[in-house]
Amino acid sequence: MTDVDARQRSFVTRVVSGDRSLLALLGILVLLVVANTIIDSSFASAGQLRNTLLVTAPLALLAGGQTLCMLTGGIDLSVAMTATAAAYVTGVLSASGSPAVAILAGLGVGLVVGLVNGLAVGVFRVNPLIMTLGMAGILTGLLTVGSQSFLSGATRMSPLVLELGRGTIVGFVPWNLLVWLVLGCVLVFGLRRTGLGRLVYAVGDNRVAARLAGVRVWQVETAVYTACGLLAAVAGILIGGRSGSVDLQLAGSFLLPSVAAAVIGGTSILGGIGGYTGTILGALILAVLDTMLNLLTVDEPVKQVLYGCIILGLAWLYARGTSRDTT
Amino acid sequence: SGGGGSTNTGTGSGSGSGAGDKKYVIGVSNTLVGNGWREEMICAVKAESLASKKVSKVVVTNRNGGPTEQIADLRSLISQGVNAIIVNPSDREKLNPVIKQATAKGIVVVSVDQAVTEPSAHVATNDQVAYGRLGGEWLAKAIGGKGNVVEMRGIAGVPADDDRHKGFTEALAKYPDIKVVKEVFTGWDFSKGGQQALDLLNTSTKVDGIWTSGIDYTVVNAFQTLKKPPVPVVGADNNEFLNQLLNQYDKGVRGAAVTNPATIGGVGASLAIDVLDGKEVPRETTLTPQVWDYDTTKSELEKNYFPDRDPTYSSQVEVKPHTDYTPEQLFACKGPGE
Amino acid sequence: MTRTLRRSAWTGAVTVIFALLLVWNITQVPTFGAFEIQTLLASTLALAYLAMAQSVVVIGGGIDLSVGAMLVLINCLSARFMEGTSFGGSLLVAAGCLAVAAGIGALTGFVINVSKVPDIIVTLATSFVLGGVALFVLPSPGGGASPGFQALVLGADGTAWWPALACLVVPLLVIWLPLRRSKAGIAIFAVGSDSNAAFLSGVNPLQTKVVSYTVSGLFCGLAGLASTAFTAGGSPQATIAVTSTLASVAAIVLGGVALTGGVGGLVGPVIAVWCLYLIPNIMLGLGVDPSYGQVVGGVVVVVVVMVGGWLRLGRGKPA
Amino acid sequence: MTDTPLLHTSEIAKRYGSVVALRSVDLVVGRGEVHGLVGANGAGKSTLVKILTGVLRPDSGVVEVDGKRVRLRSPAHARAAGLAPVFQDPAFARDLTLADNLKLTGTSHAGFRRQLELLEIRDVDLGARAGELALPLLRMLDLARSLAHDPRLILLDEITAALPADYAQQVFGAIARAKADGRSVLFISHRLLEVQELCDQVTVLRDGRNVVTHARAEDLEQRIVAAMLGERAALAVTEPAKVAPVRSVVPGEPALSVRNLSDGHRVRDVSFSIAKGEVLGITGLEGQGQDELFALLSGDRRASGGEIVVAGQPLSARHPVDAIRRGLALVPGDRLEALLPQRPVAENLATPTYARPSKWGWINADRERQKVSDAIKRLSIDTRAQAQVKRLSGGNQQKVAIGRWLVAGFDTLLCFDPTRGIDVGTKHQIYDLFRELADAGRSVLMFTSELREVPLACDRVLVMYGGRIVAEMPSAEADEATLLNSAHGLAETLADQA
Ligand SMILES: Nc1ncnc2c1ncn2[C@@H]1O[C@H](COP(=O)(O)OP(=O)(O)OP(=O)(O)O)[C@@H](O)[C@H]1O
Ligand SMILES: Nc1ncnc2c1ncn2[C@@H]1O[C@H](COP(=O)(O)OP(=O)(O)OP(=O)(O)O)[C@@H](O)[C@H]1O
Ligand SMILES: [Mg+2]
Ligand SMILES: [Mg+2]
Repeated sequence: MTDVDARQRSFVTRVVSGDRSLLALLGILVLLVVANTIIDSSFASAGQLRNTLLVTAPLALLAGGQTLCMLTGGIDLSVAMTATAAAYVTGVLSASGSPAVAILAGLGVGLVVGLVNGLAVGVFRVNPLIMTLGMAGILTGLLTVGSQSFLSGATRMSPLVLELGRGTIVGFVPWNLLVWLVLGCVLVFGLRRTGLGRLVYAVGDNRVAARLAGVRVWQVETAVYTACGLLAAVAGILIGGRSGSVDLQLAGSFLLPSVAAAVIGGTSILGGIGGYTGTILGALILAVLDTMLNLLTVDEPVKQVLYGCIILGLAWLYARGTSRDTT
Repeated sequence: SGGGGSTNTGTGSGSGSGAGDKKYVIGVSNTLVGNGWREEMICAVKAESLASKKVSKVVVTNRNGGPTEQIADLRSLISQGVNAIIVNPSDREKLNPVIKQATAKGIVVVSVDQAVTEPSAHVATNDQVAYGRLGGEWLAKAIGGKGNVVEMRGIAGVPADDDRHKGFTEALAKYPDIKVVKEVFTGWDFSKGGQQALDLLNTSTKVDGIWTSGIDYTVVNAFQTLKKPPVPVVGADNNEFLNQLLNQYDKGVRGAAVTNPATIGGVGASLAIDVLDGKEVPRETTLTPQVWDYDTTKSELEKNYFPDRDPTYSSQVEVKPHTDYTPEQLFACKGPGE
Repeated sequence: MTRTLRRSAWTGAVTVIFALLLVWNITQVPTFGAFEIQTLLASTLALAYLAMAQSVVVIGGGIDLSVGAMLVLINCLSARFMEGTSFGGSLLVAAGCLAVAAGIGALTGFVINVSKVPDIIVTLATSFVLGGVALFVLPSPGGGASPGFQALVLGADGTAWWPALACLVVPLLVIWLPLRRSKAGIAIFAVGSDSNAAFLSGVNPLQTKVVSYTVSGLFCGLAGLASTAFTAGGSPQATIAVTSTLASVAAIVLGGVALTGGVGGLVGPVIAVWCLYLIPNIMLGLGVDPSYGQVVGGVVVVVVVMVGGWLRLGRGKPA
Repeated sequence: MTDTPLLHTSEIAKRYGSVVALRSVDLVVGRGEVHGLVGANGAGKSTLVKILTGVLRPDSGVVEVDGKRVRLRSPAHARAAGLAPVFQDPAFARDLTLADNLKLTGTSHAGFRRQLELLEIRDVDLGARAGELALPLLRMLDLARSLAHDPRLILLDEITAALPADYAQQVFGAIARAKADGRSVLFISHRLLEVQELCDQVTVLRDGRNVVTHARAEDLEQRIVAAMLGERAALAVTEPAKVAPVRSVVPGEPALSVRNLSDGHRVRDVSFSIAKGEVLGITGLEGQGQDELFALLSGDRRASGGEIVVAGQPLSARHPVDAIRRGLALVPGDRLEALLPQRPVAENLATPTYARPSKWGWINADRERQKVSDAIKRLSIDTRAQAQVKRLSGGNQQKVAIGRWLVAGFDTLLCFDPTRGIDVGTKHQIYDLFRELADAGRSVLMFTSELREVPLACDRVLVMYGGRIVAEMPSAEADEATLLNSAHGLAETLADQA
């Protein structure tokens, strides 16, 4: 009988009521939406809904990669530059070659960057913070040089990417939501229902135990950072699709939000706790918050202070939640 | 003269190759990495140096940072024994002491894009107040002297942003029926600006025109993203924006490109070389922006749009009479001896 | 004797590397004199302080992503209130700013310890807040400092190099050395090394956290003041905060401070800062495109951390 | 005045989450008295020590020193009150020099050095980093440090557990001196002989209660044992089935055999082999190389000499997974090395199944749920607090640690002290489980620090001393006296002297 209620727990409650924090996040989200609607009546429109989704999708994908890394107790500070690089490559190639090739090349960039990060962190045991920081610098340099030599030229996205980036399927459903939906499901269920997913948590929760259980930690970490790189690439291409064409700072402004979304979503930066469902809510909250600040034309200082307070506040809540039941 | 003296130190360090008669070494100081406009500015310095045939090499310092870093970079350039320094200043006053030290050593300092208050430095800038005013006036006319406009500024606290705001406000002062309904800071970040446009255009407040401090093509795209009829947009001479003005006219895209040429770097270089040659050069060279739009100056749009350059490429590649390089030299972005 | 050598091996290595780089740089420039030395010392002063600040926290087992924002805040604060003051007035303002910085540091440490939220998250959040406040204090670049105050870093005629060095050494002697020898200072190392053993040895975790972050705040304050003196004003740009925070992390890692805590000092990081200053300079001399400089910088940091990690693995402390 | 005891605790209680460590302890330690504290694993000794030294706060109860009630807020505070501990794991920060470590506790170098003199420990360099020193030495330094504070009560938590004989002698000497100086000592040990030798009074702790306190006497040991075991003895008697299930037919081919295995350090050419269907016990005092032996067998460490043969094929493991592939599954002694504290029970149980990349794919939820709930049933794991394993009681944590391999599958189970800190009922469940596994043709190699469980659980037992196997016997003959003798390496030390 114990296993029976175990089953129910894992199915129903884990998704909604099982995690009180998820409900809390949902509440915050609703609150923000209501506030926005009060500020501007037209906020509660299909158009704005579509718009919010459109803006959230890339962020949520970046934050997804970030979540993976954080679950293993790491972090990836190169996601923004990876996204930019991938988009840039896609853009340059779209201008010349076929869109498919261009996209594949973009994804290739993400793959390579992620793989390098993963091997460095997993095999050579470089601290993730330093590794990804260095990688960001390296990418910036290469991209800047490249934009004048081997990557010079127009970076206009192909119609395909444009459609993905800003097109609409029906009503309020943009195409990039579809991409997000697919990858989002892969992440949510991948973390819950695949062996690798389990190992991601295991490695993050207790490295030693994972090793003694026969897990080759470096394999898991390499896989995770590679996945993160790929997600960043997809996000970058989507952002590029929305902007129409790519500049060297395309995704720069997404780095800190990607971390913030994961943290707000309840993923512990020490690893082992969290998941993508929370991150999704975190990303939505940030997007709606951004809109609100734009509507209010709040100036930069207030924005930053608010950002900081929200991150700290929610992180504190989670910490209390987890520390309460530690013996 | 001072120029002559510095020439000698120049050849002394002039990368050995200093066989020719007058080979100058030109230093560049920039404190914003990975920004297309700034990179093009640097390329312009290189191209002009190459075209002038009087420069042995161009040495560039470029890293993210503020006045502290830039002062250090300028000092390093001085130590390297350059003959002239083209600096895009991160601050109006804070560089003055080190610039004075440089000029005292006979080094020619030209501050481009933004001004410095140090009198011994030359200044080559785009007239940012005019940039704001001309764009504002165009917009006002375009929307028939009345309606709601959105002002999308750059980075709070940056001089150029203040100046443009000043000019824009001046221009609209003449049109009491025009209301600025929103004022946002894009941080000169194209994707961010695009997102903000999406948010703003979704609100119930009607928008008849948008003035941007250069974050233009993503704003135009926002209309397509939202499937809304575009309203007049004022932007800069970004390559992609020109493309939109030219090729999406039939889709109803209207707007004006107010030039803010990154090739100001080239202007700075040619000024520096002139000074080194002992020519008389006024302290300040100010480029008044041109305003290009489809209806009146289509030819300019066509002349300056380069289909195979990247979207943020500042399209006014030549600034006559100052620059002598060919567009190809600029695109190649190779200085002498590279 | 041999042990002290072995223990300070890392710092020694960094010093040697610095010496080599310096020689290389000297051969590049036509003349190397007081002016160049002053550039080296004065322009890196703020970052050196920042590296010290970061070291103290990391040695104590944490990491502080808000050092850059703190620097900017104190820079703006001091610049705003020093403008047009006498030398005495400037000193007064400086003292006030240091107090503020130390206070913020203490508060940060307290919050971390009480909330049980990882340092990296708390300081990430506070970096946003501090950056915002800085923009309140000084919406756009400006402010100033009395000439006398600038002389503290640049010398009376603005060309002396030793004041900057003094500015660096004095706090080391006045703040760090006593602390390093005191029980509170040792407690920082102990907690960073093994918080449980430290607790069993009677260390008070809260107090230690607060102390380390207070000292760190103090150094951040000095960094802010240094840049005020060096640039005779304040600049609120957020990019400065981010850039210098990242630089500080890179510096301490190169300077031999283990990100796992408990190991390292303050001299190594300072010398590392000088190395990080020289590398782009040398590439400038070589006429290398600064964009490649970025690449080289990134590679250097990663490789050093990797090698350092291997060396430390011997001591069972993965970096 | 003098009749007020130095230390008097009343009704001390402490629970760790769901685990009740101490129910109610009344302890009285007189001046100049060496007071023994004994009890089964998990009886609550260390917890009591940790409370008396300010490491933990009691949930309830009173601590009185000199008849004055004290609240021990922190270790420092306890030291100030005259209570100086030597914990089981030395409290030295490894990256700090000894000098700095001493400074943390405010210990005077002079006093420390004098104590070292008395302990006959010479040429200790205070400039050395603690991490560079050997564990036994560190324990002695820890002792010296506590003594240097001229404490009124010294608390020694199993200090002799991992000490070589000569150091142990020094410790006894120190205790005698302390007694002579009128200090009191609280001496915790699993070695009853020591206790009988040293202690004036002995308090027996069982399941978080002080069951009895005896003065020194001839038959002290028997009394202690009786008190320690309590109803456990009864249980053992009432279940004769459990006693020594002698297996006449010891099955043929060996599942695992080890030849001259050594790690060049703590394990010295160990040879033995375990047959399919056999439960082989290993016992010994703490720190006799058993930990290292298990690390070698489980592929956690690489051997320097000798060979491990699994099912006829030699095994050289670079990573635990290599051993696991060959059917060797480890249940570590410290649950922190076995569990994912923040993850649910089901996930903990299932994780080893997915270790190999070939298993990274989609999880067959039904099969997993089936296997997991089988394991839960089979071990009757209490799943009330299953959301996070760290909330489970120690016993249930141990069950989860074992259950993982029931789910993942194995041929030979390597269990290190599987019944540590576990209540008697669970112990018997675990014995039964091992028996079942053996009957199913698997084999179990278990280290146990509790000699009494050898006849209950094992077919055969090896005794380790100083990194060697010094004795082997069928568990039928493995009565406590015999085991203790060989465990103390008596035979061997005699041989050495000869
Ligand atoms: N950190 C902890 N978390 C949860 N339970 C614990 C913890 N430490 C001890 N316990 C439990 O408290 C009980 C008593 O622990 P304690 O350390 O006092 O035992 P002990 O008498 O010292 O055993 P040993 O003879 O092994 O030293 C044990 O059952 C153990 O499971
Ligand atoms: N986190 C834990 N993991 C494994 N076992 C634990 C844990 N906490 C407590 N225990 C059990 O509780 C008992 C006491 O634990 P603790 O470490 O507090 O005392 P100890 O004296 O070190 O125990 P031991 O004598 O077994 O080493 C130990 O026997 C141990 O098995
Ligand atoms: Mg014990
Ligand atoms: Mg114990």
